[in-house]
Amino acid sequence: MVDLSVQLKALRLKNPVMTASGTFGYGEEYLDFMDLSRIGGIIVKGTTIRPREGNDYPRMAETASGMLNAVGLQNKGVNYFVKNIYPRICDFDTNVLVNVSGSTVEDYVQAAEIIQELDKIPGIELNVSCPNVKEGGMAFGVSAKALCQVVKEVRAVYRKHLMLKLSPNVTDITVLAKTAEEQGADSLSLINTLLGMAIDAEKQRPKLSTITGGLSGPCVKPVALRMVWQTYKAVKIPVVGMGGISNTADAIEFMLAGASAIQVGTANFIDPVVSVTIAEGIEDYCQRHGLKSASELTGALRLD
Amino acid sequence: MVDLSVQLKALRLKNPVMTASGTFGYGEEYLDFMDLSRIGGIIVKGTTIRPREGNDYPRMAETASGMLNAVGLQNKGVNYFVKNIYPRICDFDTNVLVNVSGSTVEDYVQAAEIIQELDKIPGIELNVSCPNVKEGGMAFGVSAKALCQVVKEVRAVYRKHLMLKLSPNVTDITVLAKTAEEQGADSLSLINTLLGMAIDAEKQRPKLSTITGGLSGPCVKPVALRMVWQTYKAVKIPVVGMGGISNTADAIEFMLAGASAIQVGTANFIDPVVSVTIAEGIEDYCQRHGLKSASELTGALRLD
Amino acid sequence: MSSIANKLVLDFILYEKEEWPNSALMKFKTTEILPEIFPGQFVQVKVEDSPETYLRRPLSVNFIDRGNSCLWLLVQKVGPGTRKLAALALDSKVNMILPLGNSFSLPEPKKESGIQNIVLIGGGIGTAPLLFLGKSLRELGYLPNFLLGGRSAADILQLEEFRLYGKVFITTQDGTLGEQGLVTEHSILNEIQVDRIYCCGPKPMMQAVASLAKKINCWCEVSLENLMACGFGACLCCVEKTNKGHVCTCTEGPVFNINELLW
Amino acid sequence: MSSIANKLVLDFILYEKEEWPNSALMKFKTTEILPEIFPGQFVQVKVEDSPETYLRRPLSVNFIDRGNSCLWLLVQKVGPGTRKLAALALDSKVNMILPLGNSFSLPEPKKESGIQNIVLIGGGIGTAPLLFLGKSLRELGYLPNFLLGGRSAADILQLEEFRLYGKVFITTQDGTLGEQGLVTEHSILNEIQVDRIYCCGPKPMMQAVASLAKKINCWCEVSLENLMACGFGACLCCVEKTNKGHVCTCTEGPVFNINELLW
Ligand SMILES: Cc1cc2nc3c(=O)[nH]c(=O)nc-3n(C[C@H](O)[C@H](O)[C@H](O)COP(=O)(O)OP(=O)(O)OC[C@H]3O[C@@H](n4cnc5c(N)ncnc54)[C@H](O)[C@@H]3O)c2cc1C
Ligand SMILES: Cc1cc2nc3c(=O)[nH]c(=O)nc-3n(C[C@H](O)[C@H](O)[C@H](O)COP(=O)(O)OP(=O)(O)OC[C@H]3O[C@@H](n4cnc5c(N)ncnc54)[C@H](O)[C@@H]3O)c2cc1C
Ligand SMILES: Cc1cc2nc3c(=O)[nH]c(=O)nc-3n(C[C@H](O)[C@H](O)[C@H](O)COP(=O)(O)O)c2cc1C
Ligand SMILES: Cc1cc2nc3c(=O)[nH]c(=O)nc-3n(C[C@H](O)[C@H](O)[C@H](O)COP(=O)(O)O)c2cc1C
Ligand code: FES
Ligand code: FES
Repeated sequence: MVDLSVQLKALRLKNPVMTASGTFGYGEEYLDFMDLSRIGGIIVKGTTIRPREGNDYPRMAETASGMLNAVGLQNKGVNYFVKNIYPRICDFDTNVLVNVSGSTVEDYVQAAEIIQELDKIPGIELNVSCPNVKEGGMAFGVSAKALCQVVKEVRAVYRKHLMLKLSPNVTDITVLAKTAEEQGADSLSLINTLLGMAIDAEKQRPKLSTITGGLSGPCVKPVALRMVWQTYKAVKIPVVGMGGISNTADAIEFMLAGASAIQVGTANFIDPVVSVTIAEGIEDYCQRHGLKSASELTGALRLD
Repeated sequence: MVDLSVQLKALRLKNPVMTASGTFGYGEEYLDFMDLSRIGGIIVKGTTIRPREGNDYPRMAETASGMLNAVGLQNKGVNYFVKNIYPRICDFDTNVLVNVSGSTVEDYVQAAEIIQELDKIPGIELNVSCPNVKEGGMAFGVSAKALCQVVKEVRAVYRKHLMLKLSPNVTDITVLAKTAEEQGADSLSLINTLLGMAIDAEKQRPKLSTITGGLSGPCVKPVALRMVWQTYKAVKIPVVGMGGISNTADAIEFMLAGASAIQVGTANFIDPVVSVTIAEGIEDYCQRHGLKSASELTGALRLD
Repeated sequence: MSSIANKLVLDFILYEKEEWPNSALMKFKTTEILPEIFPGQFVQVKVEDSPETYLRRPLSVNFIDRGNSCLWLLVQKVGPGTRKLAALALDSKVNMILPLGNSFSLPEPKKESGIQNIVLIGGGIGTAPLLFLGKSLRELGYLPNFLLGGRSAADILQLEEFRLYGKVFITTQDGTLGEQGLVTEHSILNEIQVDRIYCCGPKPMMQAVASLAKKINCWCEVSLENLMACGFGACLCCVEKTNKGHVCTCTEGPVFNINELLW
Repeated sequence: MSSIANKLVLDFILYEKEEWPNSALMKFKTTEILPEIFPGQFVQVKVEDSPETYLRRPLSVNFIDRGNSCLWLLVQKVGPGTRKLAALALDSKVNMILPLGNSFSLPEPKKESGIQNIVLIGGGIGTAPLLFLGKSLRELGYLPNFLLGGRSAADILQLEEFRLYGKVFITTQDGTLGEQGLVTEHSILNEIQVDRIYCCGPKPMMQAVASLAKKINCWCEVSLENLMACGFGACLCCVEKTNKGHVCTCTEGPVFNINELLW
């Protein structure tokens, strides 16, 4: 028997597989396809203090082994979430974390305070790295000073698991990772999308209404893996890896590079059951490699 | 008749298509396949002041729609180039630029001075962005201060076309682009490879001897296109775009985003004639779209 | 909108194919029992082994035969995904997620007094969902009027099938079949009192139909083809701006009453 | 090393295929005239429509029939590219770059006094280039000894073809065919005075052969299978550390005399 559970500090996941924010709705969208209790956790849609209409259509463009999105954090706001969505999803037999975005530090703090009151939400993922929103968002993710402030102030009010989601659009991700660690983040998740762009050569126009958008999918995996590896070596808090994970081997690679858990994002769109398949695959892999627990994989990359 | 020629300041290319350093050898490797006079220019292999053995094998790993390389600037040094290679390639009927790398500012300056003496080399491409070499290289590409110094000192001695190749591994490429422009670079080329990593899940080992390496190919195109667009808007000097260009539509997209010329890299490995095909494709595109000159494409992205 | 069955991921086998230069009718079978599917719903098809098609491709259900677990897709070859799909050999396996989206609103079974004349307007490949819809309307006692438009005769597909379920009217822009012109210019629209319009086709054509419908004050539903990443409400990429704000066309659509749209 | 023909990019058609569980012999034809190709040279094959195989795949020339513009490849299915290739239907079009690499050094035509016993040692799919090499040696008057090794009988391919050109000796690790053990343990190596060894196979096996050759002071060439991106000297990815430093195995190899290597 393989022990698949992993700890992100005090937060226990029954297995290392979570689903990534913005790619898994509120979990409900996947109930027809899978049993949510089979995965370690889900991160629900990006939530902001006030409702957001999101960006104009078109919001997506396909690229080589990936896609660009420019959803722009469309959501009905944290109060709507608390009243209307939380009651529907609070009994999911898995960890439900809320992904929180904001334009000001105050936004983040307020949203965190409101979500803290929800008994069955064991943590939040602070999204300081959305490339699709003008006001703030990514600004916090690429400047150590801004990041420091937002983590510090949220930490001051939020006592449950505080996961910080890092942006890959930076020169040195370890600087931001260490800042978040110093300010008391419980774990780091990465990567968010890479800022990209697509053009229709015939129409001579951008494919996205916002011109640029966030790149995800298998194309970003090499960059994500490198950043997870760099971050793992730079901090002591657990790292949650993502970026193009589509199958068990991908998930194992992120864990070897230092991830304690992983998130599956865009791949859910192509195979809505893939997160369960990966959780099962990790168990199988551990068995084949004689590992007693999945957590032994974390950082086990051999360099000799 | 479409006028395919483009100007990079004083440097005239007969068409906008060049081949990217490190993917085209010294041009000779492609003579069996194509007529070099059919393209606007070639950038030869990264050259350093002293010979370099390069990194250990394995040096490459395939990734989704792309590859990682860790060649590490293997070359026989600038003096060997001058004596043994230049005489063989100086009569190519196209612009031959030398890609120059170094570990210190002095390295760059010395190499530039030596290459300046070669009559038939109209310019150099300063590579401050190789992610595969420990000593320097990328350090110059990610710090505005270091970049400022290297461009300034090379500019002080080098009077022909000075193209500066930017690294994509930065938070804000426009900061570096503007720095290079201020210090007198004649043009900017981008992007070099994204720093990435690949792991063999079964062997639990990195796939590259250097653990991390440079990502190229279609997977990086959305990031490259975005950076070309950002750079084009930030500077007045010409921009040479690259990153995943594999066909005519890709090349057109980079020009619409602001590139005056483009470079074809990894795609040469899959289709060694692709640069000629693209040059012909651009002519055809201009005809279909009623453009008199290819240079009209530069920055012509429609945003209305 | 009808009550919708659970979404499934199912493998199908291509058992019959009819190909034209720009399109193909692909008939699939599955060994499983097909869920209930309504006209206007679509499937998300995985195009295997195509480096350019990472995402699934949304395609309308053209026809179903639940008894035999058969499902037809009518595919226009516009890019790598649809070309690759249309080129599949018989017996190829194809994975689909279905049923997706809402569906056309079906009227009450026909009565003497109620709705009489229903016109189904399809442009180009937009005719795909109208065959299934026409059959359903026929089963409710109506004799649908299919008004099919295209650039030229070659664009008008499945004529025989349409004739099974109703009357067919055609326009082509080059006049090679039916009346010359656009669908909105077809004489039938002046000749009968139109009670209800269902429409699917390129956006400019649907917008023209919508303004015609508004002018003649006619109930009208259109089926949108917004770009989709997931197809089942998870990504929020496929939105259309409506009077309720941004709504997902893959769950609250693809079918909309024109009154909901901001056209 | 022989003088090498110009490299070409050519389309081939698959006209015949023999398939085993883990491998396939694929016979290709082209309408063009094949360039001169020497044993040990390889081709770079484009695997179409496979999202996982962006780069070409290097494969040794197993056999050629220049008169009929035929070229054979022996492919072991180890990953997506080789699996996809081996699954191709007859008449599929396949694009190749060829001829690539140096080649095995052929001896002077056989004389009474010179080289007598040549052993060609192949492990697993490493036997691929040895058929073509064996035929060339036979044409020079030699009767090559093919020493073929594998994990089990199923790994020993093309036995009949090898028997056309020389004597065949076999080892399998499980003893299901020939002598049980590794190629380096085969009795023939003790029974005859070996004048020359050509070897291709997995690296550990080639290294074992190389040290045996050094021990018995025998001339020996091996063919490496380093990872390649381009295959024609442009990328510098395929290097092997030799006594001349890093050299490209795609241009200065894949064939090396063991004295050049740092094994
Ligand atoms: C609900 C719905 C039902 C549809 N029904 C049919 C049908 O029955 N028959 C049919 O032939 N086509 C139908 N389409 C359109 C079809 O999905 C696209 O033509 C197809 O995805 C294009 O893929 P490609 O790889 O061939 O071309 P691409 O190169 O990807 O694109 C070619 C064109 O198709 C559009 N397109 C690309 N991807 C999508 C996508 N995910 N969603 C919508 N449009 C896209 C692009 O904007 C472009 O104009 C439907 C679309 C939707 C949303
Ligand atoms: C000069 C040369 C001649 C070869 N001749 C043959 C032959 O005749 N028959 C045959 O079956 N195989 C031959 N190979 C090996 C063959 O190229 C690889 O097995 C193939 O590229 C694997 O591709 P894949 O997508 O199936 O597997 P992948 O998943 O890409 O890889 C599976 C395994 O193959 C290795 N491999 C992958 N890509 C390459 C590459 N570009 N070059 C070398 N190894 C690679 C990987 O390291 C891995 O161990 C030769 C290799 C070289 C360099
Ligand atoms: C359509 C879409 C919407 C997303 N929305 C969010 C979001 O609201 N908040 C967030 O932190 N990340 C968001 N992301 C980023 C993903 O959570 C994930 O970080 C990224 O896609 C990389 O993982 P992947 O390659 O597995 O998809 C979104 C991604 C996609 C594709
Ligand atoms: C094998 C390989 C070697 C490279 N060597 C160099 C180099 O020496 N100097 C340099 O400036 N860029 C080098 N590059 C980067 C390319 O010139 C180019 O910037 C990059 O590959 C992106 O373009 P592409 O996606 O079209 O390949 C190398 C790229 C590859 C794949
Ligand atoms: S396509 Fe994903 S929500 Fe509609
Ligand atoms: S494979 Fe590119 S140089 Fe050998």
